Amino acid sequence: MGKRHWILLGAIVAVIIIAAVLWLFPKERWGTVFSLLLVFGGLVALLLRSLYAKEVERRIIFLFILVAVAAPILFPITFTEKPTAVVQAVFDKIENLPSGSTVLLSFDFDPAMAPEVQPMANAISRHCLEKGHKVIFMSLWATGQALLSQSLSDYILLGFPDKVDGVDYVNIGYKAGNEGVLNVIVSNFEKMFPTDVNSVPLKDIRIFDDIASAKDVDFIMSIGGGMPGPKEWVLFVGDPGDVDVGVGVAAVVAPQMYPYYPAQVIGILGGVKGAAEYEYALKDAYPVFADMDTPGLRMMGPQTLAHIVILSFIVIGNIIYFRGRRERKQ
Amino acid sequence: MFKRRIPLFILAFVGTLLIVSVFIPPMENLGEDFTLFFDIIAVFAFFLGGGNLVRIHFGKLRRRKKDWGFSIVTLVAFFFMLTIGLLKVSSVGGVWNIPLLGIGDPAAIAASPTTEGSWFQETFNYVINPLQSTMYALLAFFVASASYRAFRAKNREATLLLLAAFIILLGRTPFGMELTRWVPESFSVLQIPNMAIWIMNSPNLAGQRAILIGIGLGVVSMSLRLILGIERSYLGEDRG
Amino acid sequence: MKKSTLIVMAVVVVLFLLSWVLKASALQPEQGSYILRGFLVTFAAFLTLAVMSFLYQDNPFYKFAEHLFVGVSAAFWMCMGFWTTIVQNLIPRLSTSLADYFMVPQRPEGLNLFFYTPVILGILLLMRLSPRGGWISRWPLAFIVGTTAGLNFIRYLRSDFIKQISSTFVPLLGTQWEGIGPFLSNLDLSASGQLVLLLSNWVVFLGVFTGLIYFFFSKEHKGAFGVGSRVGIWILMITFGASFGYTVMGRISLLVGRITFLFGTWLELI
Amino acid sequence: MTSKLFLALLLLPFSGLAQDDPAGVDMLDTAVVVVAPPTSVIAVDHKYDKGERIDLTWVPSIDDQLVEGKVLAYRIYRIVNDGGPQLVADVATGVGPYQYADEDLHRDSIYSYYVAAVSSNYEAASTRTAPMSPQREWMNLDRKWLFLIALIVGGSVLLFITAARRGTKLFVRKIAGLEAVDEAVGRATEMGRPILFVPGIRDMDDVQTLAALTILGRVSRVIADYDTRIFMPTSRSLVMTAGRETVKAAYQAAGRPDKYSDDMVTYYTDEQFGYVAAVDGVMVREKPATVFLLGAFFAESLILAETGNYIGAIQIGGTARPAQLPFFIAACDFTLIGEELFAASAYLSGEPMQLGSLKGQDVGKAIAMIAIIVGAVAITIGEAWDVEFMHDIVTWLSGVFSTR
Repeated sequence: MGKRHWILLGAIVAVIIIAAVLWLFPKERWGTVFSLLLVFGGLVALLLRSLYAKEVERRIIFLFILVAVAAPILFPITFTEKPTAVVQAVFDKIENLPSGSTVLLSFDFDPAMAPEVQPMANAISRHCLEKGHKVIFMSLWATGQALLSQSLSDYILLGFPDKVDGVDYVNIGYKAGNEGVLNVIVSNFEKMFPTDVNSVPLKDIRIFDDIASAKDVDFIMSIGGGMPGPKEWVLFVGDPGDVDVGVGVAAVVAPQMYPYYPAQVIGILGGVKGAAEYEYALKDAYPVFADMDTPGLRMMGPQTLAHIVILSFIVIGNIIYFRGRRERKQ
Repeated sequence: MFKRRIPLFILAFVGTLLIVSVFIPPMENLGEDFTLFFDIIAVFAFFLGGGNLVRIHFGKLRRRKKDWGFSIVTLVAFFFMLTIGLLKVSSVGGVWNIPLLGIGDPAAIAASPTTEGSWFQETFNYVINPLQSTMYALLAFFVASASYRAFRAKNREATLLLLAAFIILLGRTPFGMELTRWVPESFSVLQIPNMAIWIMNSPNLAGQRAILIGIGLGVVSMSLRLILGIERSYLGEDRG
Repeated sequence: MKKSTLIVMAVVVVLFLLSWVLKASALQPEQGSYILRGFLVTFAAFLTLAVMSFLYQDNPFYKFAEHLFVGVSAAFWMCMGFWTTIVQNLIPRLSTSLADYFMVPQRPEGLNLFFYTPVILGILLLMRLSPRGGWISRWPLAFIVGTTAGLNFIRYLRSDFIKQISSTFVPLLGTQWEGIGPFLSNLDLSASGQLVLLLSNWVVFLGVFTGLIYFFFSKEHKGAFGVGSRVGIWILMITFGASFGYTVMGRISLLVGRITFLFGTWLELI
Repeated sequence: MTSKLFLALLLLPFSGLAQDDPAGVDMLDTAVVVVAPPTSVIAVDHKYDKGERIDLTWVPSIDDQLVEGKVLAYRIYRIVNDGGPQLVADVATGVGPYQYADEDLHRDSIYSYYVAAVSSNYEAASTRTAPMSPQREWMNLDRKWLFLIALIVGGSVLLFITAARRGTKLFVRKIAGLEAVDEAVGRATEMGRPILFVPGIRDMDDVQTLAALTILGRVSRVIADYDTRIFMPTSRSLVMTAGRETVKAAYQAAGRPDKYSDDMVTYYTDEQFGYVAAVDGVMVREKPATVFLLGAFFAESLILAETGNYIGAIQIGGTARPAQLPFFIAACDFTLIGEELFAASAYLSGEPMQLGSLKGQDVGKAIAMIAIIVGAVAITIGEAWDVEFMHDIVTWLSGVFSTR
């Protein structure tokens, strides 16, 4: 058969598939089904092409992953989650603290990590405020303060119109010095943060009435993934000050946090999956949050498809590799 | 003397003081003060970074080096951001505030630089944010390409690594759950998501801990060498 | 300039303007400064796509984005450092009039002239910019290195060495024996699954121990020690596999974040 | 009744109201809820601080122990230097342990305390504690074990460095990856293709870069002998200078300094991705037979290793950054894992400082291994057969290896 025949055959098969989908599925599922067909059909085509022609251009692979991620964003697939023990531990900690406790949330990340950890930061902030805890927001990254201000005004506080700045929450922002900042606040807040971001002296802020240092805080949650970040909180505040620390981390560093669990950190939220689990637990426990935006859960659709594509890539790549090796041996 | 002895002395003094202050309670305050000094000098390091940038790009511009046109982009962007940041330029609903130039509300000088409506914050939202996050998003493409072309089960070690990665990648998605839903509840550890959890909690924890202990000891011995002046590579000198 | 370059440039400019107009008109009913908003969103989308164009090949749009980023972010850190640390932590300790000018509260303990030290050291650090006085920047550098070394020495020893050891004290036999049947049939991750729990403890204990053997350089890896280091490397490989999986997961999330921006904030498809 | 209780709770922070203002009492409830005072109030100096804190403990009021909700809170009063009592704090009842830490005190003042149990409209004060001043301690004895361990680990590093300087031979085991280095260079020679050496993207102040340069020394000696071409693109100008020195010295040692040229080691740009693009370009153009990726790598590790794989080169990777190691292991033929990079460097250079540190750290690891075995065995025996003595060992060991 010539090349033209193949194209003709392909076109016929495509028409049949399209017709079948249109007939079998309801209208709102068409997008999802087609995008799945596109991705999996593409994978089969890639396998065949790799087996016969070997060379596949890098840019085709790039295009592939773009489609695999973009399609489920346009046509969402949603799943339910079950919080794992490491995530549940953080949720329970915040849940079981008596209302009115002080929680410190540190936004130690930059835009590069934000898609992964911003959802958890938002969910945990909401949880604390809903539970009636007093929240101290801060950041060890300059870019973190900018993200913090943005998410406070655009997302977090929108659901809590009657929370008062300085009484229910306070934003003390960023200070330069990485672990140096932590080394001071573990014994003295005021020395490092004389004011909050709006230049209100700390002594005029009600939350700090009985909080002199990070040791007096009931729970610390560091959300980040770089240096300085969760690890520094454990080393410079959690361990020396004997404070409970929980961490929300970008997936890249999540495995490195496990040696600290559960003695030095009480729980770990790892990557977007951790965020999704937390969001799910939050929605489950609080009907108020039923309509809450859940970026973490939303991201699990594209995430799943992309994982499958990457796994298929590794399998296909290794098939080619072992075939090549066998041929070379012969 | 000034080039070598004094830096070595400063290093030894500060390092020793910070270590000792952990064990001697009355010295805690001193330790805090020195840490504050460090934090303030860290800001001067940012200034140094900015200064270096300006110097390098002016140099490129003067010598008309390759791609010198882009140096103009960097310089303009730098000075623009610096101006709006240091002057705290903001405009909310058409009202301008530049407190340092006496325009608008003078109390705005106390406002946070990242407050809503400040140009500094807007530039962050619409320039830094997309640029930085996209730079890292590129890596998704490279991961995909590498998984197709480079990650091979070449030997026993690489095979083991890829197998573990497989379980984690599947286990961290709902798809992994669907694959092994048929496994009875009493053998639930064999369900892929639970296997992923077990890998994280047991072998991963053990391996990471071994690495952690190794690196921790490395940091400790490095710090000690620095404080005692044995390690001088930071001075740009030969070691030993 | 080549003709194709000009065409590409023109297309980009046209698309940019088009997006600006459309975006501005879409935002008009809601926001006051819709023209500026429209421009900003379009510009952010342009920058996103400019960086992504690197995947095709290195090109002027990517270089523009990269250089823009370098300039803006350097200034960003400088400004943040100035306002948060210099203004709030340094100035009130050195001058009351400046503190009043910047409207920051004065220190309860008054001025502290001791704090001229970091200023002097900071200025010495900036001497690095001059071609001749560069050597004096070694002083502040020594201060920075000394502080880091002093802080790290104890903290790493405590959290990454000492505490890790005591966290590895795990029981290697079960506490209550309930018979072989329940022991083998309940493979659960929770506390009731005794076999799994026991297995986990053994893996943690042996994993840490053999991992340390692998990184032990004073003894040849032969005999029992060699076996230990073999087991160690296997555990390490599983560890790296886990890291690998998590890294892939993380990278994908970042891409999802960017594409969500393009489809949501910019194109408003979702 | 509950609503009144609630009101009373609300008013609680406005201390004194219930007592001083009879009208207020009337409004709330006419029946006075009498409670017994707390007993055994003890004030002790907080150990190992700079003299600014006193810890209070007390036995709760008998009414609090019997009836839940009768005692609403405990009020802490402080008397400074025979002055009047000041209210310091309200401690909620029913949640935590019955204790309070009074901070920010002065060493030259004398303090005395009493604690009052508070019901909805009654306050029952305890007896006062004996007057005292907070004490300052010069040594934090809680941290004596930390001090000792720091001393042992630090001391052994120093000891071995000194020993190595005196010329004592220190044994370091063979590193498997190092043999691969010679092989890989040999292969490039056979194929008549160049070698690419990438020293990471950090500057000379990173130990990993230094280790990479030590290995470069070994690689370039072999190269100079075989007369193979080498390319070394760097992203820091200092690294370029150091790299040139290293390669030049190797060529001189091999007796052919004329073969060396500065073009072998070049600087591209400090920008991470700009550098990656440049190195990728070199790889695709020159098609090296062997690629060394040694040093501090970040996200670019993946891109470089992938391109190297694509051109079919033998790759030897090595970094101490745990996040990047997986990619090297999966994509390279040999990888120096973490500390192996430093060990390789120490092994090759024989430098006293590197060798000594390595040995000193080994002492630390030996301590860790022994402690882990003892601890695990003790806890196992203790839990399985409930041996008191073993429990004691575990408690003691955990105390030694604690984060305090």
